[in-house]
Amino acid sequence: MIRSAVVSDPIDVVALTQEAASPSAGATAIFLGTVREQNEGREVTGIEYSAYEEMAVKEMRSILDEACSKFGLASAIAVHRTGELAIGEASIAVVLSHAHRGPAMDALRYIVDETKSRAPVWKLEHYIDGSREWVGSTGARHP
Amino acid sequence: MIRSAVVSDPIDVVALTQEAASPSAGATAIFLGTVREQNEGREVTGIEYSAYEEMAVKEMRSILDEACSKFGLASAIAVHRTGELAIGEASIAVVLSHAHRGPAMDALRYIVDETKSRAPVWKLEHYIDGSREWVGSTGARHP
Amino acid sequence: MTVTVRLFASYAQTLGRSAVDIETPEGATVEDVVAAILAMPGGDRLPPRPLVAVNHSYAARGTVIGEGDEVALIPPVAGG
Amino acid sequence: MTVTVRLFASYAQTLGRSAVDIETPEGATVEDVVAAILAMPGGDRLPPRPLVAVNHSYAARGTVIGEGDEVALIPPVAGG
Repeated sequence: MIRSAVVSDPIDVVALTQEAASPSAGATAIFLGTVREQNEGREVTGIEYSAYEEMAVKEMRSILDEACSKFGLASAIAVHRTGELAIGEASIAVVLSHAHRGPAMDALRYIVDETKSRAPVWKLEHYIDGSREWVGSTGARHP
Repeated sequence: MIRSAVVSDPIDVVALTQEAASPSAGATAIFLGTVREQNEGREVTGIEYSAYEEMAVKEMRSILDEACSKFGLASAIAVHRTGELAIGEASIAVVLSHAHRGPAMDALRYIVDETKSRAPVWKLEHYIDGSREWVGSTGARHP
Repeated sequence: MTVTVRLFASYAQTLGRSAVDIETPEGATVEDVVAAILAMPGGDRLPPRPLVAVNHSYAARGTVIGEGDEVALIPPVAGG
Repeated sequence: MTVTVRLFASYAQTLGRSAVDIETPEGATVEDVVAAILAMPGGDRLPPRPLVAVNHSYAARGTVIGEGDEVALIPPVAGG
């Protein structure tokens, strides 16, 4: 099972974990990105995520395929959520399974890092003083 | 929240994830060890886990404390299950949260690897031909 | 030909819209499309070399745009 | 003094029990306790240098065992 998605509803980690389960897997590794109450010293009240959905799904799928060929995964699922998220809510979930723990955790890192730097998703942070700001990396690695 | 446990009931990953949640955390990393249908070429029907419980709890707690001081975790929970497990069931869960994703995944690997090599837990694999065998590492790193 | 360029996040906010139509000659490249957008009113508030996607993949600056291609400017990403 | 040594997993199976009582002089070390167990009937089927825990922590071979300490032989671990 290899699947990427952009969703607007809360991410159901249990369902994803069941979806990624495999009798050949000895290891399941999961990453959840959650909204923090603070960023670079400013108090955050929530984050509005937006995405170029078709491209985000495609780019995340490419990353999962890359991870499968690098690490030999039994399954890999990446889901990014968009919309208004409150503190503690999950914006991204990566769930994968592998026969062995080492490559499972290697693959988790690969998928999370690549998704953060390549998936066309943006966040508008809302601060306690009512201001809002786009947060972003330079994305300098791309052509 | 720092907690280690040895349990006989199935591991509830959702409850552990909620327990590890923190408003200061931007990343939650989870590892589940699951029973594989095969090990070293032999078809496995299930695994019976046993533990030196008091010591396993203490050793896992030491490992979590080490990870907290190395990586600065918001929370960390490690639970090992004992008893008869079927294919696909989780024998171990490590759930932790951290402000940032990099150290969250570093800490996950540290805790999982150390638990595997130090926690006094044993597995008796059951094979399809009815035979059983103790599976183990040499544990050569200990005094 | 007319190329529709999709805009997102801070770029959409900067230009006050989620897409712009650009008139380009046949054989126009990503570079040409970017230059046309930067020359629009407000375009000077975009970075000089924004990332561009063509048909949902990151595209090099020399990539030739064809009729019907989906082009988008991609602000610095911040997923996860 | 009497030291009770707990046995687990393959070691418990090898010796057919989950604990053995060993008589040792005051000042006996982990090494001495291990030697006593290896000298028991069936002890030759244990590895020559098994890991030992004292009071729920791995212990070096020179560690002195005190009255009431909980001692255990630890087979190769295989958690997770």
